[in-house]
Amino acid sequence: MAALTEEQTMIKDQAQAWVTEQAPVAKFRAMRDSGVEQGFQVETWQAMVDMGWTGIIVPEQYGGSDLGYLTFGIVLEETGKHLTASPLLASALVGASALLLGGTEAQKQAWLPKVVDGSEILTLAVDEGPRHAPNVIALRAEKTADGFSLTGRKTMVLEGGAATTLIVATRTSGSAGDAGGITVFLLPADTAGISRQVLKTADSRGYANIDFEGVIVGEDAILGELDQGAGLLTDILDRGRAGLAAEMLGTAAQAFAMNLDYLKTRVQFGQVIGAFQALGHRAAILFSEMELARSCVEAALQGIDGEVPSQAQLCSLSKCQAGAFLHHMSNELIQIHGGIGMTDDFDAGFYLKRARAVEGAYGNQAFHRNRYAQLLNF
Amino acid sequence: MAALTEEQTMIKDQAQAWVTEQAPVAKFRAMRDSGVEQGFQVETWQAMVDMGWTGIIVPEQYGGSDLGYLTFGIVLEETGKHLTASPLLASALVGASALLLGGTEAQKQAWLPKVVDGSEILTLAVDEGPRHAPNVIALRAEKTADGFSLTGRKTMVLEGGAATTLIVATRTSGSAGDAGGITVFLLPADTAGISRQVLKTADSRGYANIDFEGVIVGEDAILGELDQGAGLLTDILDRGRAGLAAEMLGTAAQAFAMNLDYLKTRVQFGQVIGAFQALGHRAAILFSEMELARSCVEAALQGIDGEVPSQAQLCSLSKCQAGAFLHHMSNELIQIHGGIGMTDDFDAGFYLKRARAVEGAYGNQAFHRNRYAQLLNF
Amino acid sequence: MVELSDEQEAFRQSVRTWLDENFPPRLKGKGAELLGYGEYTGPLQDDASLWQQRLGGKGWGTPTWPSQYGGGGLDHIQTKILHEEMNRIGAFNPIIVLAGMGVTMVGPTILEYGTEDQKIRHLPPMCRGEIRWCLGYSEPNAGSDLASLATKAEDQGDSWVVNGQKVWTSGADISQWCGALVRTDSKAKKRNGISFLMLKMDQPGIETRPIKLIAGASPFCETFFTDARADKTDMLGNLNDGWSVGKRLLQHERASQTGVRNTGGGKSEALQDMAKRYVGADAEGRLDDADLRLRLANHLMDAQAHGLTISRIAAEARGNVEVSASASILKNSATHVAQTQSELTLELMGHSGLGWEGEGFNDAELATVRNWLSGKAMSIYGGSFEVQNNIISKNILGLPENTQKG
Amino acid sequence: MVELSDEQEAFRQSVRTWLDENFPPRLKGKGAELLGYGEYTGPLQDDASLWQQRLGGKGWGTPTWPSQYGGGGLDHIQTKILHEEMNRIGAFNPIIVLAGMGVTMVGPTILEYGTEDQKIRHLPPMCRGEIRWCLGYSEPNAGSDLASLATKAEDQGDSWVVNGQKVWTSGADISQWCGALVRTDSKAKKRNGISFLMLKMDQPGIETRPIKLIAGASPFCETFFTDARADKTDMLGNLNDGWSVGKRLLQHERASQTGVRNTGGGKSEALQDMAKRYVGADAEGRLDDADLRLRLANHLMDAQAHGLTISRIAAEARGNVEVSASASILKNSATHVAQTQSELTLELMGHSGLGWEGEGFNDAELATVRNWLSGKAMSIYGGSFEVQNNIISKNILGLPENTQKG
Repeated sequence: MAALTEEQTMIKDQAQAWVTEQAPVAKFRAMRDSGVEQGFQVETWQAMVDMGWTGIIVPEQYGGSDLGYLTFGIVLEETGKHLTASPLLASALVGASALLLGGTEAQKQAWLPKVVDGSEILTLAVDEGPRHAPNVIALRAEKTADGFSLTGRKTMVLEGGAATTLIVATRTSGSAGDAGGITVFLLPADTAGISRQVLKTADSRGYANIDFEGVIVGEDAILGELDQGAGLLTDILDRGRAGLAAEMLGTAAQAFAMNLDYLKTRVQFGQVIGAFQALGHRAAILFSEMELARSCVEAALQGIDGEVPSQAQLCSLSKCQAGAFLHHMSNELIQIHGGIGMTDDFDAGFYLKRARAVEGAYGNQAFHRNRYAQLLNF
Repeated sequence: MAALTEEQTMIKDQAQAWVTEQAPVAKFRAMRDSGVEQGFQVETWQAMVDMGWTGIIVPEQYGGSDLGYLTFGIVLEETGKHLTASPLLASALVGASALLLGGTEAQKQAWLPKVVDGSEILTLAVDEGPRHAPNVIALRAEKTADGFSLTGRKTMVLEGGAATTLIVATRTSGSAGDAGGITVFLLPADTAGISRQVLKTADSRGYANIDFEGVIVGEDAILGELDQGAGLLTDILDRGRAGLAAEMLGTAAQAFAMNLDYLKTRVQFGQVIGAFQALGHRAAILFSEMELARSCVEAALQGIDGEVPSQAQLCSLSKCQAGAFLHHMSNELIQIHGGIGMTDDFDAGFYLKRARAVEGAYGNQAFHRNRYAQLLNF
Repeated sequence: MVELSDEQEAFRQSVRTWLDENFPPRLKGKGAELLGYGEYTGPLQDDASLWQQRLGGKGWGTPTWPSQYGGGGLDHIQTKILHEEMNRIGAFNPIIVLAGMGVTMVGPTILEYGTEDQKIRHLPPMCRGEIRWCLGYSEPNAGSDLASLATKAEDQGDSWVVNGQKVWTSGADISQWCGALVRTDSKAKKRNGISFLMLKMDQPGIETRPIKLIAGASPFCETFFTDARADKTDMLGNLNDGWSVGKRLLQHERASQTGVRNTGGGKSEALQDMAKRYVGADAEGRLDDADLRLRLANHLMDAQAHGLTISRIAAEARGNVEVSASASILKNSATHVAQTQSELTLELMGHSGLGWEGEGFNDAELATVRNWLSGKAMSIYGGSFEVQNNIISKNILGLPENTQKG
Repeated sequence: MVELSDEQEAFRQSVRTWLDENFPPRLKGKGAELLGYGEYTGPLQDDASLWQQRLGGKGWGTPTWPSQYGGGGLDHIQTKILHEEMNRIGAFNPIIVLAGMGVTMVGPTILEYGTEDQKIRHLPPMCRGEIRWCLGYSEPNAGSDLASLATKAEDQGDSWVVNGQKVWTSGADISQWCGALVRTDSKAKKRNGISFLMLKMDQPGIETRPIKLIAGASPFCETFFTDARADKTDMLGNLNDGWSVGKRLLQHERASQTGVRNTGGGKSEALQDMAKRYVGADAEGRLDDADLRLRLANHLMDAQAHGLTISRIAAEARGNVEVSASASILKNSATHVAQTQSELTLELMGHSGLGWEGEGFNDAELATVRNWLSGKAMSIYGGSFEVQNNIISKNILGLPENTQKG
């Protein structure tokens, strides 16, 4: 971990204790088995609200604690460890970031306190097809007499079933692929013309496809500037990526801990399997990957907090490296556990499935490798 | 090895015995230390001629034995093992292939017997810059009253110092990048206007940059058809790639054998290092890569012999897989040998340097990966 | 590229004719669909049983086995011709699936180790696809380290009495017979004192419990033996020599796992075409994701290298590939290719490759996710990736075992 | 991102002023050029010795060492400021190179294990860059397995008499002192019975022979000891406790190898720019080889991750990074990044990256080939890749040693 402040250390300890005791993987398993459609348990979410996690990046005048993204990452790492399911990332990080970055004072006052008290769940709806492609937004927002009419489809929207407010990237001019002409809207999820198809995914979390058919919103629903939303969208996404990478790091770190424990206790051929050098070296390599990924994850969060010029680059680096490590780690988790790892009774499969699900969210490794190269101008 | 005919087995045994006894790495070392400019010893080359290797793919009416490319590959694998240096590949495989594929009867009669008896050394001059890029040939061949005038530069021509006859890919119409307008010429290397810069490379073999300044040749110097040489060039190159891949496989196989021997004899921490499981597994993985690469190498050679439709694909596969294995293997050769592997007195460095040199010849892995995808239409 | 003799060409003609007359055309390309976990389902049931009877009757479900035990008595070239002809018309072999572990593993081992009586009793029903076999190998505390197994068989005069627990007994709940490794001498050291028993599954002493896997329902079971019984004559190979028998059987297993998954008669969409469909292509037909394109090309090359290696080893062995030193290499390579294929398929599907069930995903997408998960077992079962590498390094390369601290 | 105190800002100002007054501007960015194997060469010799005297006199070649032994007495924040300011104006530290293994390894170990007399005798000349040290560790039959070394030191009253052979003694032929591990008790088990001796190199009993490497000439030697002598007072640490001293010194070595090669003051062309120069770019500025571009991006990300890890570990340690459990991770990571960088540079240079000497290749191309080859040593020396992984798995992760066959 980065050198933490006293406050951050406290929050980390609290998160660790709460997650381990109140929201361990067993709780996630129960949620999955119950088939709850929204993909999280209400009491888990409420506890997070009560602990103030929904206000971590929100300024005090809107009811938050304004502790910054690194602190948020510390919490997400802990929830990632035990796959604790909630709309924390979608609403209190991505949603709140959208308001902080693009909201008018009125919008902030209207929404941020509700993000903090949990009465609103926000989410960002960006992708429109099977891949993350924020540069080819086609969902049309046509100018009407009093505002805009939105028509099109958003896919795989995080917490799309539970969300009460949608932040939607739309095209107000130009055509798919153009850099200009993007506008971001913020609107209630129950606005007329919106229909949602809740999805059942391998990671058992909450996603939905959302259809917009002539959804009417006013001009006051615009976040940021008309036609100039591409930069805002990128900035929101980057915050989501940095946060998600922290969660992914936690997930992978827990998988590593489970593996290490198994290496030290499982006996085969008369000794614990961790004594086999080939496995010992593989563990050493994974540990090294983890240390390197951690540095990227923390640097991205600190970069946002510090508003450093290389934020975008750090966020792509972070998502890519955390993704590579989580992919490798979740596969090794299964491989090292052998047959037992393949059974649904054991938790390894949850980590593998979750790893695959988060890989594509806000851009997969290939997306971020490409973006990283673009940012370095090659 | 593929299921060999009796004749092939005989040739393989003969090659193995001769290379081991008459042309081992020590001979290559002596050649390097002597600084001989052409990059091979005349007596080595003469012995190959005497054994009939220069006629392996040449039909009997031109003095050859017409045994095919797989047989040639068997020999090249053996010479590759001990880094035996000679113009065998450049002249008797690539040069002879060019004549067989594109030569008129008169050209074949004039050149092939001399390829077989070693009195001519042929080579293909194709690249013009630092990378293998047969699709962007720019060396200009301008029509004159009696023939053509060639102006431009060819780089890193294999055996470019020793070659007596050059096969030159030129542009007779269109511009660099066009598929049409390529013409292949065959001309004596001492034609007026040709100057050569012999290169000293890391692998101590024979290469040269060759400049053409108003080099005048007749129409009878054309191999294949005027302006239609792109396909011919590709076919010649593919034969070179398949042959080179066989040589690379041999080089890597020998490196593997050296490593395995070291794993069985070097003692550290009270036991031979091959007993350490991490090293044992790495050897197992290398062995598997070797078996897979061998299949590709042999399939490409057999594919040429059998004129199968997927020849091109198999040749790219072969060059790419042999390259990947040789790269990995030559690095492991150094790593496993540790300090001793880093010394010039030991042979490992020769294999590492040679691996790097052949990687780029006739296209590196990236080139062939891209071509493979193109051939599969994606 | 192999030149066929006139006789072989004639055989090809006779196969064609026989298939024309016997393979129900409605089954064309339906192999994957009909053969779930070996139970016929769907509307084509009657055609399917007819085809099973005809193919089994001819012995062509087990083409290389001797005809006196119900096999086809074909040589390897003939077998290849048979498979080529079946593939050509979209026919498939249900016997191999219906027999569970019978045709691929137990049968070949009975052919080598069985008494004449055992052969006559067990092989013909296997060839007809009437009897399904499962295998009792792994135990909760004996995974890769099989030799430490604890399930015990005691000699009680006319029969063996078996007590203990096995896991990963694939298809135990629907099998009629089980080939099990059991400890018959508890004083002997690990590998000694083990025997190979054949047990009838339909008896009160055997209980099975299906195991749910990360991919969902599975063919695997936990199997409990409580005073289960086997006839004295149902031991395969000699008493306390079960380790050799069992090891040999595993070599057959590896050999049967060296190919990359074949969906059985149907041609599935090429991965690169699927990629273009999901990802799109540029004006020159190149996949619109250069990063994925490169990895896809690498994968397709690996897959081709694997296929060429199978062919090469077959050619070198002049047809006989069933068991060879290369089995470990091919097992790991097959696993690598299949697992990479799953990963790449998921990647190219993007969000569409995340579905578990329900709406929003098509069948192929849902199947891809399940296949991806169940395919993780390939590097674990049948001798894990690590075990294969141990075999290669010790048995093939001759590297010694670690004998000291380090 | 760290906020500096007023005092620290004042320190920065004083460093700036001192550098302005003392660093010869003609040396700007010439660090790499001037510091070959530590001998000054070229026309700027006088400036260079002046700079060495000034920097050494100030103790800033060894900024963190106590000032009573010739060091700068700076804390870690001050040291960081000093380095930042030096980098800013293209200044460099010649002392660290001139001292051979002195400043990076022997010195810190003397600071920990040395007697007051030893400190006073050895450290100040090191700080001035006047004395070069080499290390006698490896032997022909003791590479990664250092504990099996055989070079012997016998007690002959007032001195130790040393016999044996070392290899890979970097700079032995130009060093004044050698820190050597020698066996002082041949009856004790491997790691016991070893002591750490400091030997004067200028004596008849020591002979050195340079080793030619695959990259050409090298700083490494074989070093032969034939009745070589060391004073009784020249043992560092206790008798037969050399293993601890030597191990500690290696930790300093790892720590000094955790950074990726820094060319010393000069800014070299970014790899991606070089790639565009050799390979070209499309209309959107993307490298004209999508395959190389991807691997280049991966490499640059790995390099950044490595750099960020150094910073993070420094921040966590509140400045003190010299020796930490992470040294093995950083050593392997640094090696990976540097070796990949070489490979990619060669690849992007294509045919131009094959030159050995002579015409047809420019200096940068020739240097790249040599660097690539000599860089292969990074994963071998200073504890090989494998040894680092052993350390991580045993010391950091707490995995046990193999105690049985398998």
